Amino acid sequence: MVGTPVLFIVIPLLAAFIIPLTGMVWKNSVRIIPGIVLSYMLILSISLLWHITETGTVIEVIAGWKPPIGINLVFSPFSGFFATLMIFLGLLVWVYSYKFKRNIDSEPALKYFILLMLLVTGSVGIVLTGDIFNMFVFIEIVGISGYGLTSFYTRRDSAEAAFKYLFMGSIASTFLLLAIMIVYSQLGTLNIAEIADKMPMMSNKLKVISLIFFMLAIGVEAEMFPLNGWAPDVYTQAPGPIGAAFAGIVAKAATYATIRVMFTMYDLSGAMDFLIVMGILTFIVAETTALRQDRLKRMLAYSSIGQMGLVMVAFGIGTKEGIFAALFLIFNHAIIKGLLFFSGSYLVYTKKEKHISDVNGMGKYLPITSVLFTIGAFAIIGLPPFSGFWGKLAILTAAADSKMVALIAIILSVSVLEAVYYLRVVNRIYFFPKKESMETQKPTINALIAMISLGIIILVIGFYPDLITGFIDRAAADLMDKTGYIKDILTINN
Amino acid sequence: MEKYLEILNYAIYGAAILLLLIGLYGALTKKSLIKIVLGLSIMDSGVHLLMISIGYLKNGTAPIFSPGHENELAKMVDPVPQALVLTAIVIGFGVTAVALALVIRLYKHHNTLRIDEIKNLKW
Amino acid sequence: MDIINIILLVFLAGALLTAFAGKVSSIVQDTLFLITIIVPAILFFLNININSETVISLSKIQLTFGLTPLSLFFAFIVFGLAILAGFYAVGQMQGKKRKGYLYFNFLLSIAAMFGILVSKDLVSFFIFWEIMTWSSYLLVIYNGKNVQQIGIKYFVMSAIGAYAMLMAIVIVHSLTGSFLISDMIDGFADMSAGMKLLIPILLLTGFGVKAALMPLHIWAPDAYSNAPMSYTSVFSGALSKMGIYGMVIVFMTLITKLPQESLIRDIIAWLGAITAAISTLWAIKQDDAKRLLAYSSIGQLGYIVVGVAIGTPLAMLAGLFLAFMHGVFKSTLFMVVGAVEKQTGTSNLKEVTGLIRKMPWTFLAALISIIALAGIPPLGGFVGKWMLYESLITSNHYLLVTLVFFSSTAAFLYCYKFLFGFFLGQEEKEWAHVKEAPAIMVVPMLILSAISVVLGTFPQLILKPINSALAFYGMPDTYNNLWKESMIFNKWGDQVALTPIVYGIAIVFVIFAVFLFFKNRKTSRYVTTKDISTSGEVPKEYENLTFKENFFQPFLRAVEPAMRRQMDKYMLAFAKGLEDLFDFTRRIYNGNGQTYAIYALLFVILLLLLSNNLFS
Amino acid sequence: MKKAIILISLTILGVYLIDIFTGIGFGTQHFASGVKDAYLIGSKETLRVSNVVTSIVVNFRGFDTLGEVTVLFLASMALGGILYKKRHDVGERSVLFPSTRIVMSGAKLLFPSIVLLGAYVFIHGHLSPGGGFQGGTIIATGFLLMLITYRNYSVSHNRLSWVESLAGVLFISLGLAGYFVHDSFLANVFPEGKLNDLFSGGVIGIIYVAVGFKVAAELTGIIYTILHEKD
Repeated sequence: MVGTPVLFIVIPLLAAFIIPLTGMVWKNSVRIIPGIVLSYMLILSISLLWHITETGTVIEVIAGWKPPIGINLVFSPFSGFFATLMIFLGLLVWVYSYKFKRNIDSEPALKYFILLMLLVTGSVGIVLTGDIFNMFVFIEIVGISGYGLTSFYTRRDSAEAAFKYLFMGSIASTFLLLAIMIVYSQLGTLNIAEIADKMPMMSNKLKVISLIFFMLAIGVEAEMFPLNGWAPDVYTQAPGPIGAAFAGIVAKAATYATIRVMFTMYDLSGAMDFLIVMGILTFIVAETTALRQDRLKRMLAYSSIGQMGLVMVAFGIGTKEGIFAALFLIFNHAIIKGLLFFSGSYLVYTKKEKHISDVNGMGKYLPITSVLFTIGAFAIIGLPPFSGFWGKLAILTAAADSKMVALIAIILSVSVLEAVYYLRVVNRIYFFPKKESMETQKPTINALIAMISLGIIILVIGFYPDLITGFIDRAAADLMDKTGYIKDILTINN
Repeated sequence: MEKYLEILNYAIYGAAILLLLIGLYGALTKKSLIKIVLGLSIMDSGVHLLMISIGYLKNGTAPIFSPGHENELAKMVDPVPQALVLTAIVIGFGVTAVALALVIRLYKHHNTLRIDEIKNLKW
Repeated sequence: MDIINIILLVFLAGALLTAFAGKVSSIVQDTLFLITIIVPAILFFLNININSETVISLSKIQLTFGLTPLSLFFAFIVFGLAILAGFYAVGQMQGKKRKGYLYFNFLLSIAAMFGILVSKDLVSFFIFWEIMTWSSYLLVIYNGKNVQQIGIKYFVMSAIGAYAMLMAIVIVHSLTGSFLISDMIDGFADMSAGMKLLIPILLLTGFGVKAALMPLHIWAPDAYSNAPMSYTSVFSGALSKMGIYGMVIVFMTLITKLPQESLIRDIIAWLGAITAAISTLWAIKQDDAKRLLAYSSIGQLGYIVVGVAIGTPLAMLAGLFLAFMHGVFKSTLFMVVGAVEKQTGTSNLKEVTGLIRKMPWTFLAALISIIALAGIPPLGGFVGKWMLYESLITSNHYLLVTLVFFSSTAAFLYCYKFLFGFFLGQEEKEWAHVKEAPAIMVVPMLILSAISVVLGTFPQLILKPINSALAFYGMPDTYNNLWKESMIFNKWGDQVALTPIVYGIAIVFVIFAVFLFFKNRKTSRYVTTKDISTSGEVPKEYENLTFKENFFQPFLRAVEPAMRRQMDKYMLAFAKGLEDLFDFTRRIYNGNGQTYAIYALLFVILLLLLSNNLFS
Repeated sequence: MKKAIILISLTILGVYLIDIFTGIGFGTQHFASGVKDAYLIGSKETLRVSNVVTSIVVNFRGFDTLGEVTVLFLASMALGGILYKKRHDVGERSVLFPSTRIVMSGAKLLFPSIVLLGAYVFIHGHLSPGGGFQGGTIIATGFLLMLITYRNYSVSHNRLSWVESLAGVLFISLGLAGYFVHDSFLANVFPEGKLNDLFSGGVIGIIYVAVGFKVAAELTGIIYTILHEKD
């Protein structure tokens, strides 16, 4: 064991505070230290993930106060799966953007890496924390680093996107506080496990209303249907790799929060059906909108939102198969959307407007990037033998096992649309003549490394899904075991 | 008379909720970005006030064991919401600062503060 | 490691190597490509073992592979065509770009077809089905012509089919707890009535797309004609048969257990017949040889579907026999078109004329295949069609047989048009330079033509495997009593009854030909079409004496009402309508941050108002 | 129309909220057993910190505070990124009204006492109402006063960075000391002392001082960045 969960938060923060100092001495350290920290976090999380297969959930208390008095961090198979995935993607984003821009040595560019590192840290914090108010703090950390990253390019309409994000984000955080306070006023605790334990003591009315406020607050970050207007703008205007980070890290953390709140904290019976309805609405609206996009990144953004809707549906199914499917989808979405954003931003790198037609004929000029984009597109459509297929099969099987035939039909019909708009792009890459007077930007070595490793993962998991099904299975079982979670935390003797 | 006083007890809740609604109204209807940010701040304040008042105990004292008051444990108001509000205020400040910075940039970029004219990104 | 896994791995490794071998040398690439086709075929045929099963265990799913007699029969088609088309492709791709791309996808789709045939569970079936779909999709858009429309149309239709199938698969899994095809068949009887109806319909939709059954056929004409011809010969010859393969299984195992059995059979048979009729008419109308053949393929698949759907032993035999024959002669014809296109640069029947003397071997292959296609004795097509007619009549489908017979007769028209267009008619100067296609392209065509000829006389060569395949699914053994089933077979069981007559005619024909040849040896003289000055008027060079313009115009005018309603247009209109709808709905993202916040408020209000109903 | 919908919606929301909160009740204990009592007792007995809010903010829920400090840090960093200009012109700021001599002298006079007050507030954060955030804010107001009074008053960015970073590092190092000594991040490593002593509460006072410095530096930085925007 290399460390305990608290280091996931503390080490990056320490680094973030030190970097401004080292940056004065050695400029490149601003770029390198986040990478080292993220690698350390990855090693830590993988070793912890192995460790917990033997010992069971690791629960760490802060300041020596046992839950529910102190804040505690929970590294369970479920949260550990999320954390590892997010850190891995964060590291890849770092690798990808190590030399993303030629003029990256200017000052704000250096802030990019710190913001990225803290974005990952905040997301990991959301996932690991066992305290609802602490979760709020981490959501805000993610939010502010998100605003900063979104408005990174001063030339674009990025401030507009960031402002929309901030607008929604602060409404969300207000309602989150409100919800937390309602719960606290009734139960006198902020610890998720104890809240879950005491939940029957709360009156039904307050339960429902606080849950609604929670849904509004977390739904904004989780890109739930009527609350996701900010998301496509942010994905589009942020630097390319940050789109991948939003899709793969922030949205995942928010989904985790949704599940923790709805599944673990509350015991309302209609909640899961509600999740299915919202998920399917999100899925349909986002995918149909994606079909009509003429900008590449915006299309990817809507597609990403749609996928998150599908994840919500899978969680809403609520059986162990459903949660397995949801986690598989999350894994797939993280790596595939990551690859699509990575390769997509190079395909339209030189273009200001980033139209889909700008990818015309890129297959010849950027062969590796194009192939990788194609692999990503095929994988996200759910074609075998890429990893996306297993996720799709899992959610459909889960839906079928719960006798939701209509749901299967909806998912599959919308998937046809998804196939259409991705293949449109692939067709353009390979079979359209290149536009006049267009220079291309060859991907840098580090970007290629990041993209190729994602592509390889997609293929390997596609051929042999068992590499991760074990982890996902344990994670799903862990989430299902609600009483175990409560007992583990409330009876810890550390 | 006591009944009215009972209602007056809830005045602070009412005020807080009113603040929340006023802030929300401002954020949702005003066109100026600055006013929207103000609205968001007011909304935040409303929630903070609400939080504080939830922790209040009638005739309670501050949760400080000042000399001579070491044993007034039962009378002390709930310190937790106060601690939370402290955190929430600081976070709200950070968000507001970022929001204002964004407003400055939006104004430079679009030369207007009207939110319905800043719609380059849509559909 | 079982032989099936090895074959699949060989395919995969070979495909990858071939794709990148182009960097080394073109010859190496060609060789690798051919090796990758031939080696698995040899491995497969040396190790046929019906009873063995391979299981690849994943934690959630077990992928099971094994052979059935039915898949063995289809594997013959796939491997046979793949090898011949492979050689042909090497010839056709000489000096073309994107060779690695074609080889890679070609191999992958062959591998996928093989995978489909050896899959014993639905998941691996589906996996290979999808691999087949996307690899063929990548080849359909190979030429880059109008890919946005053609490619997307193909893929969308395929996706609709595949997803229908996937839906059936997961439902079956939820009902039986297993993905095995055999478990599906066993458990089918216990399912509820609704599911019993739903599952076969979904599966048939899936297979119907690949078999180009109305109304799911709209992708086919474009896709067949747009893919490179070396691949289209496999595409039409073997890949479409995967749909037939699935249909056979569904009809023999699931439909028979349904209360609505005869209804579904009739509906599908009628759909097949209508497909055949309509697409035959469309084929007549085409001026492009590729499109003509594409429509013809759809029509032929229609016959096959009729046979499979009717499902009497004779009809099944006829269907599968036709499937085999169609694979043989249609891929020959596509190869012919490819050869002509390679040599002349176009496949338009109006432009190319009089190649009979330039490309005699190609003509020979075309002639034989056209005869087989038209169903004229003594070639293979005739046997199949006869059996089909007879089975329809004996099972009292008189209207159906009329329709089938009509389209079969109408098919003569396009057969003639095809043959005439390319090979007969006046020789234009434009095509004077045309030479015969290289041997590597011609030989596969001739081999396939030879198969057509042989099967006309010795259909039992292929009827025997068909019979054992059907027997596996519980069809009564008809092979030894074929004469009871159809009057085309004689009592001795293994010969076509007409064979003596055919031989008689053939011998007379040959004698006559020899006689003519010797008689006219000295006096015959080659004349061009323009050499008709003896009738008094000397035609000018530019005058077009062929009647290729408006071929069969009166006939087409007569059937025009039937062709006015095009499925294509309806579907396109539907798609357009959907897109407009989505354009409308996406306006909810109107770009104003405030509006988004209002959505959030309304979301909360709505939930608050509905909270009593939502949560309890 | 839009406004009407919003007003109606807000009314509904208000009705629901009032309904909830009158249900919750004001000025009474709402829950049977909560963490509140544990905090009160723990603060008095174990931590020996008389200001319970401080012990919650710094120790019981110190992790929140770490996050909070990070939020501020992030805000100042994001602000710098958003309002970034190629060359930092430290020249004169544009002000609507130039300050008069009275204001100038007054500001000079007030500034040290404001800073002193701020320092007092965060040093005594564990004894009396106040603490690092409050004290830091007070100090920042001192700088704000100077900045708006004197057009060319400038704060060295580097110096702010140093203060900010060192304070942050101090906070985390104290936390890590607890991690290495007591296996628990932020656990107390210094003697607790006596209730109501200046040197009581172990690390809590020190951490709050660090927080005070950090907040002061960050707030000043934020104000400084925004003030330097030219329109």
